[in-house]
Order: sequence, then C-alpha cells, then structure tokens
Amino acid sequence: MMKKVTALCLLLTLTASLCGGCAGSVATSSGTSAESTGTSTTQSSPGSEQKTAAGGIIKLGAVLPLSGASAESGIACQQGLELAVAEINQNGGIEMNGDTYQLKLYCEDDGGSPDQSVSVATKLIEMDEVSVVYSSCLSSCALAIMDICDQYPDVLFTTIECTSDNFSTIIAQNTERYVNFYKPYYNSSDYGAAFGELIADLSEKGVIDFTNKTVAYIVEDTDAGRSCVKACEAALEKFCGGSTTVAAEVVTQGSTDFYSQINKFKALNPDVVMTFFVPLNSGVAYTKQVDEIGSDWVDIAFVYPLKAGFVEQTGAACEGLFWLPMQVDFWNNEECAAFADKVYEMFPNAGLNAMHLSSYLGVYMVSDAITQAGTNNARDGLAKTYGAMDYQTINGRYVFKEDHTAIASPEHLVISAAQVQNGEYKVVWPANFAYAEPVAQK
Amino acid sequence: MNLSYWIEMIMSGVVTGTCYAMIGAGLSLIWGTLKMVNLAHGEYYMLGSYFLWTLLTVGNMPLIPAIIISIVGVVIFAAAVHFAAIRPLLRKPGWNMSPWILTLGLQILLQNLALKIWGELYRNVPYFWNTVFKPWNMFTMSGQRIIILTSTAVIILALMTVIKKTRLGRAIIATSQDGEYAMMMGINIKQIYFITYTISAGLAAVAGILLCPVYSVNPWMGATVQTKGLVVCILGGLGNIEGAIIAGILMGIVESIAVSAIGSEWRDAIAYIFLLGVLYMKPSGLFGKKKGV
Amino acid sequence: MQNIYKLILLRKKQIAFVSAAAALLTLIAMPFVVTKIYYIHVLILCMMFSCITSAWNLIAGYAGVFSFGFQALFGTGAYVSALLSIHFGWSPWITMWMGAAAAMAVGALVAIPSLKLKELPYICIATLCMGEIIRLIASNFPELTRGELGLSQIPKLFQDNIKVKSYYLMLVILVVTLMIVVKIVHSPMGMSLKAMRDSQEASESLGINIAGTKIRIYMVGAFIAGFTGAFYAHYMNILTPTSVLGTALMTQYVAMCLIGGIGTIAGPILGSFTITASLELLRKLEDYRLIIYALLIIVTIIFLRDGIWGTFKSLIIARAEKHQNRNIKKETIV
Amino acid sequence: MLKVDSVNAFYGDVQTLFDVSMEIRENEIVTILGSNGAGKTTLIKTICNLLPIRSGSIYYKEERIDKVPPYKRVDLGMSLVPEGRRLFPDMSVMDNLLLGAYSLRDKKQIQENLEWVISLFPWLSERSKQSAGTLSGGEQQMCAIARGLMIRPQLVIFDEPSLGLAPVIVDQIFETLSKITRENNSTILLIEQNAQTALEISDRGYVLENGHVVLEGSSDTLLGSPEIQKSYLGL
Repeated sequence: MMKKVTALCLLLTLTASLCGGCAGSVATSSGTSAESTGTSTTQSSPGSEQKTAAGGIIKLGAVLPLSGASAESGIACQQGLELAVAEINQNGGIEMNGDTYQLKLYCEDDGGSPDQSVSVATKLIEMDEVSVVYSSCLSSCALAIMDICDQYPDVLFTTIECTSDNFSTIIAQNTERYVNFYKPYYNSSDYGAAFGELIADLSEKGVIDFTNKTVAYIVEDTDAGRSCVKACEAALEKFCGGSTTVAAEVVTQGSTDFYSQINKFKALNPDVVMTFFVPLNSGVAYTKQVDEIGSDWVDIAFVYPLKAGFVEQTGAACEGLFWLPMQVDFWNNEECAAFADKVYEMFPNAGLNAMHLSSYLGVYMVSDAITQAGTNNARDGLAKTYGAMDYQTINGRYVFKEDHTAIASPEHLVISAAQVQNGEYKVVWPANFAYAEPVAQK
Repeated sequence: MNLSYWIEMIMSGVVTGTCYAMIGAGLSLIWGTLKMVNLAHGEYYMLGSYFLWTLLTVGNMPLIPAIIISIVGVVIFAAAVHFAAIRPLLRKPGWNMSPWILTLGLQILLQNLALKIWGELYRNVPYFWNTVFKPWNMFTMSGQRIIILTSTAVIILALMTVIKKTRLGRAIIATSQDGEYAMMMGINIKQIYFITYTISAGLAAVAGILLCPVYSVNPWMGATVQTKGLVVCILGGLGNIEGAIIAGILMGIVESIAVSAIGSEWRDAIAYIFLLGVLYMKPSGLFGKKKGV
Repeated sequence: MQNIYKLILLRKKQIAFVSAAAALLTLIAMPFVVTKIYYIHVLILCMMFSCITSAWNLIAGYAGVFSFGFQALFGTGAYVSALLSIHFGWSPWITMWMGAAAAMAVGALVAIPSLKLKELPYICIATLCMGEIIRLIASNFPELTRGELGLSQIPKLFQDNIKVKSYYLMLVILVVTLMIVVKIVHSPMGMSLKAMRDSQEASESLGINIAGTKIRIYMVGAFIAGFTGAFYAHYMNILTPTSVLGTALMTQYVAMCLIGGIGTIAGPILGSFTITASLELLRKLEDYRLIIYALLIIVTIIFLRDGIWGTFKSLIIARAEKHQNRNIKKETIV
Repeated sequence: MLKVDSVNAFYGDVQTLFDVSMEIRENEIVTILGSNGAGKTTLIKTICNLLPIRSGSIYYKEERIDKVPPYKRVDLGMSLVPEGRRLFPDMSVMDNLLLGAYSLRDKKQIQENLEWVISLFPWLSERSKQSAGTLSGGEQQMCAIARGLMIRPQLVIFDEPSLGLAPVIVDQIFETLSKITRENNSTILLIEQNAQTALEISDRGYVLENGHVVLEGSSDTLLGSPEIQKSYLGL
C-alpha cells in the first residue's frame, strides 16, 4: 500500500515537473505567439522583418524520419543540413538587406509517418517560428505537409530528394495554392525514362541481351518503389518498343530475404531484373543472394549502390552491376569527393549517400534565395525568388519547372548510370558524361 | 517449374522457417511457464546480432568466441531484465495484461537504445562459411545456409532432449501444466520462470546470430520477426514447443510458396490467412491440447 | 479526514459527475486560453485517442475480448469515408457515417473468431492477423488507395482551415462517446459484460448470450472507432496504410489504456492525454525522446500495475472502506 | 509431528478458517472429516503454504513452517497427494513418479524408492510409458499416491483419495494407506468425506464445519458419536 502511494506521488511529481517545464515554454512561446500572429498578417512591412529574424537569426526547420525504418535517410539529411548550417555560420552567416544573420536549425522526428509529420511541421512553424521548413525526404510525409502549406503563406516549404510524381500533378492543378512549396528534385518518371534509355543503349551496344524484352522487378513497398515500376514500364514502351513484366515483387522496406523471389525469377528467366531499395541492407542481401544462387539475367539496381559501403559489403558479388541514378559521383568528381571528406570530418561514422549532398545544397539554395529576395518571408518574395532560381552546384543545375519541380536533363540535373568495374563505380551512360565503356555482366 | 525449382523453394522456406521456429519456441516456452507473452522477444534477436557485429568488427575477435560471448551477453541481459522488471509483476497470482505492456515498453526502449548506440546504419556481418555447394546440380546451397540449418537442428534437438529427458525439463513441463502442485513436488517455480526466460532469450539470440549474415543488422529487425514468432507459436498451439518449431518451418515454406505462386506483396497476408484458416478448423492450433481455458 | 473518506464513499456518483463536468468545462475553455494552433492540434489528437481507447477499453477492459486488430476498424472508417468523398464527391459530413458503418461491419467480422477462441493470446493474435490483412489489402491496391504513397487531397470538413472548429467537433464526438460508454457500462449489458470477463462459464450458466453480447459490444466499439477514424481522415487529409492501419497504432492504444487504467472509464482518457501530451512535450529531448517515453511506460507499469487511474481509485476506495470498517468496529466496541 | 495452532485464513476478503487447531502425532493416521466447502482443502493449502495464513502458526517437528515456501516442504519429508488426482496429464507415468522424487538428487536413492513404490502398485511398471492423462480414475489416484510416496515421506497428506471411485478401489487404496504406515512408519493426514472407511483405518479424527473444528476425538468415539452417524454415515 505505502509503496504504491509513494510510487504514485513519484509519478505525479515526474509528470508535473514535465508539464511544468513545458508550461514554461508555453508561457514564453504563447507570449511571442501573440505578437507573431499579430505580425504575420502585416509581415510585408520591412519593420516586421527584424522581428521574424530577431537577434540576427534565421530559423530553418526540418521534418525528418529520424526514427523508424527510414531513419537511415532521415539522419543522412539531418547531417547534410547541419553541415551546411555550420559552414554558413562559420563564414559569418548569410546576408539579407545589408546585415548578416546566423542560421539556426531545428530538426524534428516524425517517425516516417505522414500524420506525425504534419504535427511536427505545425510545431516547427508555430512554436519555433521557423521561416523555412525542409519537409521530409519521404514523399508521403512531404505530401502530407504540402497539404498545410497554404495555411502558412509566410513559410517556405521545400522537400529533400522526394521523387514522387504526384507533387508535380497536384501543384500543376493548383499552382497558387502551393505557391510556397517546392520540390528541388526530379520525378520517378525521370528515373524511369533513364532506365528505358539505358536498356536501349546497352542492348544496342550488345552489352546486354534484351531480345525477349522480359523484365522482372523487386521494389520495396514505398511510393517511390511502386511508382518506379510504372515509370520503367512506360519508359520501356517508349524506348524499346514495349516489354513484358514477368514479375513485379513488392517487398516490405528493409526486408532481406530474397531467396524465394530469386528462385521464382530463375524459373521465369527474365532478360533484366530491376531492383529498387532505399536501405542499403536490402541491396546487399539481394546482391549476395543472387550471386549465391546464380543467375543468367542482367541486374540493374536503383538507388542503393550509392549508399556508403555497398561495394565493401558485397565484394565480388556486385561486379558488373549496372545502377542508376548516379546522383552524386563521390569517386571521380573532385568536388563531390571533397564534400564527402567534409561530411566524414564532421560525422566520422556517417553513412554517406546522395541525401547528404541534396540537403546540404538545399540550405545553400535557400540562403542564396534569402539574400537575393532580401527577405526570409515566403510571402514577401522568398518563395518567388526561390522558385525562379537557377542554381549552379557541384552536382548540376537546379532550375524549377512551373510545377515547382526541378528539371532533369543533361544540362540541369543529370541522371547518369554507372557500372561496378573492378570494384569501382564508372559512369557508363549517358554517352556525353560517360568515361567508361559498359561491359557485359558476368 | 521442375523439381530443383521446388527444392530451392522449400529450402529458402526452411531457412526462413528456422528463424521463426526459434523465436516461436522461445515465446511458447515463456507462455507455457510464465503465462505471459514477451513482446520484447524480437529485441533479444536484435541484440544477439548486434553483439556479434560489434565483437567481430569493432572488437575484431575470432568468430567462435564472439558467438559464445554474444549469446552469453544476451542471456545475462535477459536475466537482468527478468529480475528488474518481470519478476515484480509476476508476484500477483493470476496474470493480466501488465506484463505485456511492460515488455512493450521494453521493446520501444531497446529499439531506440540500439539506434542510439549502434546508429541508424544497416550493419552487415560476413558469412561464417563463404562457399556454395551444388548437390547433384539440383539446387544451390551456401555454406551459411548449411550452418543455419545444421546448428538450428542441433539446438532444437538439444532443447527437446532437455525438456523431455532431464530433471529440469520435467520441472519446466510440470510448472507449465500445474504450477501450484509443481511447487508441492518441491519445484521452485520462481527459479523455473527465471531459467525458461533466459533460455528463450538465448534461443532468440542464437537465431539472430545465425541469420544476421544473411539478413543484415538494424535496430528494427526484431519487430517483424517477432510478429511472425507470435503467429507461429499460436499456429503450433500455445505452450507447445515442438508444435511451435514445426509450425515455424511450415510457415516459412508456406510463405516462400506464396511468393512463387502469388507474389511478394501478399506473402504476409497469405501467412496470416493460413493461421486464421487453421484456427478456424482447430481453435487450439495445429498441435494444441483442446483445453477450454 | 474520515469525513472526506465517508464523503467519497457516499457521494461517489456526485464526485464523478462534478469532476467530469469540470474537465469538460476546461476542455471547452481551452481554445480561449491557448492561442497556438499547435496546442489545439495536440489536444485534438489527445481527444481522438481518448475516443478510440475508450472504445477499445469497452471491448477489452469490460468485455475481456483483447482485440489487437482494433486499429483496422479505425483505418477502415478513415479509408472508406475518404474514398467515398474523393471518388463520389460526397460531403464528408455524410461519408463519415458511412465510414463508421463500414467499420461496424468489419467489426462484426473481426469479432467472430474471438467467439470461437477461448484463450486470450489466441484472440489477440487472430485479431492482430486480421488487422494486418486489412492493412495489406489497403497497401496492395495502389490504384484505389494509392498505397504507401498516401491518400492525399481528402476533402476537409471545414473549408476554412480553422482548427478550433475541428476541435469543438472532436470534443462533441468525445462527449458522445463517453456518454455511450457510461450508459453501456451501467446498463444490465455492462453487468453481463463484466460477468463474461470474469468467468465465461459462470456467465454462460447465468444464461448470458455470450456470442450475441460480444458481437454487439464489438460493433459499438467499431462504430466509435470508425467514426473517429473518419474524422481523422478529413482532419489530417492524408492516409497511409501504416499510419492508420499499422500495428504501432494498436500498441499505442494498448499502452494508453493500461497506463491510464484498463477497465475504468476515466483511465483510457487519462492515459491518452498523458501519453499523447508527453510524446509531444518530450520533443525537447530530441533523440532521447522515445527512450524516456519507454522508461515512463515501464516505471508506471512496474509501480502502478493497475495504471494511474486504476491504482489511484483502488487506493482511495480501499482507504475509505478501511476507515469505514474501523469506524464500524469502534461503534461495535462502544 | 504436525501442529496447527489457531490458524485464520482468508480467500481474498472471505474468511475460510477460524482459529483452527489440530495436532498429528508420529505414526498415526488422522482423518479430517467435513462436507464440501467446510474448509478441508483450504486447510491443506495453508499447511502447504499455498495459501498464506493471516494469523496463527503451523509447526512441523517443533519448527515453525508457515513462512517456509511450499517447495521446501518436500525436503522436510512432507508430501501431498492432491485432491482430484492432479497428475501432470501430458507426462508419462514414469515422469510423474520421477517428479515426485524431484527433490532427491541421489540416483540410487530414487531407484530404491521407485522399486518400493512399484512393489506397492505393481501394475505401474508395465504402464510406465503411458501418459498419465489416459489412466482410469482409480489408476490415476494410485499413480498420484505413488508419486506422493516417491520421497518416502514421514508425513503424507491425502486429499480425498476416495473421491469418485468405485468401492472396490477405495478399499484397495485404504488398504495401501495402512500398509504404508506399517512399512514406512510414516504419519498420514487424511482428508475424507467417506467417514466410515476413513475412520476405520485412522486413529483419531477432526470434524470441520464452515471453517471451524466442531468435533475431535479417537476414531471409535467419533464413529460412535450421533452427529457423525447422522451427518456422515447417514444412519
């Protein structure tokens, strides 16, 4: 009895202190909230500028899956953002209307679930009063956040490496509603196109045998995965005069047991097997298991080979593997290699991948836009400026289409394909970027 | 669809099944004696693999000692958990949901601790025995899979002999059948609770260690396996260890056939439907005793 | 002191009523106190969870049917309502009811195995499987549900995004839910439920139609869950299978229920508010958040195994009764 | 040998034993009579500490045992043959017997006891592989008794051994009981409804009613007493 009483008291005090701690924050923030809600309407006047960027600070918020199955991507993004912010602040912050501001980054975890990402975005905007929200690297979460962007016209929303086509379609339908939402990345349909062209090119070169035009897919059960299959089929229709999909296997994200699928494929005997995984382990497992069971098809991988440690973990098994998109060439592009070193310098055991760079560049794009626009308020022109930007980076040019999606093309963001040749990545497509000849797999 | 195809299918099913079997057997054992469902069971599986990974890569130890140490480590951890958290809840006669929710909390805790300690990256353990066999050119068999199958078989046999033949085994069965009178036979059931809990944690750890080279290591690897483990130990008849083991293998095979016949996205659905079908025909599971509890 | 206890014992009902009224008033007043939409949002979530957990508690805590497939009902309500309003352009105000009805139907379906199965874990796992199957169906028909990409662009209940309106709507739903729950618990049906929970055989011998009662209670719970789900769909405007049909949701309900105190009316609500709020408040702790959250759960369960409210209640009552007995003894002595 | 001293026991809030006191001396057979719900089984549970007592004390060979955990009883040479033949149904007869000797670690000892028990119930030897659940009622009871004797206990407590058995078997069983006292000079506490047979073999007896000891004395006096004749022997 007594024990219970004490326990109850203990718990009550605990919760009380918790609530107390937050009540404090409530008090403070609701104090400021009054004025900020007051100002948010009259923000257009330059006087209120100082208020939102008070104390020479501009606040950036990020909604990321820092826990759960997608944490790998989420944490990569967080590291990229932190790196960029640290760098910018070291170099004296960013310039806006003559005076310089320091950047402050708020990263929040949404566990990869859309409803939480909405809560978190609301929190960032309402409580931390951020002026830019990096709205997730998962399309589903980004779509959820996209839905509230018109409620906060003063805030700029920009995604990190979301590939779903839906953004384009939705935005195209109603551009002025999503005037402050941007997706600085290409669509999965662009992936697909690249896939189609690559196959066409390789079979033309006689590197692969695509006579039966049979394709099998293993993709993970995410929007990106599923829509990628559609995109690839469409592209093959376009560039190879059609194809037959002998099997389209959808596995849960992060799954690592592909024996059954591989055996199935052996019986179906496709020309090409396309695999799309974001987590590295799925890719490694698949590659090892194919090598183990043995196959006579051509493997074309999406996304995962770029993750750090793929070659190390698969060893000889990945030799000759074709993969795309080679979003960043950390191996043969000096600048990108230098960037990789910077990441490792700040996060020694980071799992380097393209998300680091995309998020890193995301910060620079936004800060440039702020400098150009002379405001950190989306409605006062930040959104417009950001959308109109033509941003030259170490990894291609970011230019937004009218559907607020970055253009994918040889002169903008290149989707190049690479092959593993003696344990090294070599770009083999498109021709004008290739510095190695594709060779037959196995 | 020739013979070798089916052999391959069955083989891959069996390999997956062994994992389910070990987890399921552990859960079944715990259910039998402690009359609780351990929702943190998958996390012991996860810990097992992580310990091995750490010892191999960070501590760069030789394989065998690494394996032994990691199993022992998990067992010790489980023992600590048992004393700290589980035992206080078992004091009350009769059981309710509170042990479940406790283990649920444990699950969240361990997953996020793992994330904190080992990071978000998916870790990968090299194959123990990196060769490939082609018996009669019928099907391929990697050394790792042979190791998995043989050692699982050995462990399961050992477990069964312990349960069936030894004094301890009799005590465990007695406790699970009638705790009160087991005590009157001179059995210290608290001790039995403790032993069964640690044994099943050990089983989970072994499963994790054997399979982590094939499936790689991450903080969330336990959750999915555990759900299947639960399904399996219900399918085999709750508290029936042989049942759980057979059901595990069976479930693995069913899944891999489901993949080949229908498609991966329906794999789990088929597994669940299979269970429901069995329960519909035999409400106490495949090998469950008909008891109106 | 003793008088207080006496009061508690004699005036149980009144006290409950007064405190409930006070709670309601505070909830009504909330939007005027907190200006931040974020807090309104969190409160809406708290109330939403209170509804679902109360419904689950009705089934698990009172009828003793531990369904682990309950999230499926929530999800069904959400998806049906959303799909109808999207594809047929019907007003959410109508489709919400349809969603709830659909959930009810599914509920009846999920209830059936729990009648055949006797042992608790069998029920849990069987219902869990059903829930998972429904989830897989939702995620494997992308043409219809857009799968994991998420069903976005769901029509809103209030075209002007004024959260306070949703807040009050949710409050109404919560109040109605609680009225239903209280009504059932204090009705003869409630009695038979408790009898069922405590001993199947006994209640059978008492001539309670177990199957009928279970299915009915399950459908009531399903309706509440479905309606809440539908509200959620039109409030959040995005659905993904994992977020509204995933087992994580289920474990959250269970946690809330047991932390609050299962088998009590106030327990689930308390639990929902505590957990939802603390999860949001713990954000300060960044990546230690979930660890602390888990520790909170563990500590609570170890020390207060009947949950916060359950323990509190039993404590007070026990104390009061002891006092009373003591007084009686005194009287007898004198 | 065993002394129960003004024990009060509760099931939850319901009191089931009201200062019950009784004593069993060396090498005697004591019967406890009582109708259903008189508290016979509760009494046994308290003696075995399966049900902790509120007040009072229990002594075994002059040492207090009401706080000693149940599983230690066997080491003290005390064994229980449960009511309703609660064998472990899924285990073989042999395993059940071996469980009876769980507390013994000396293989030779176990073997000897096993032989002795089988000498009492010869049929056990050929049925040893059979699972206990499949035995007939009488066999189960005998098996339970055998299990109880596996440690050659000084004190055996029989909880309604004759419950629901054919008279022939009942006689057989009581036959064995008296045999045990003779061969193993052990003390027996016998809980029974079947007053006649029980009292015939026993030296003394107690009568429980609603948790109170209402009558005690030597078997003959009890057999003679009108209450007993009325309420138990139906004369």
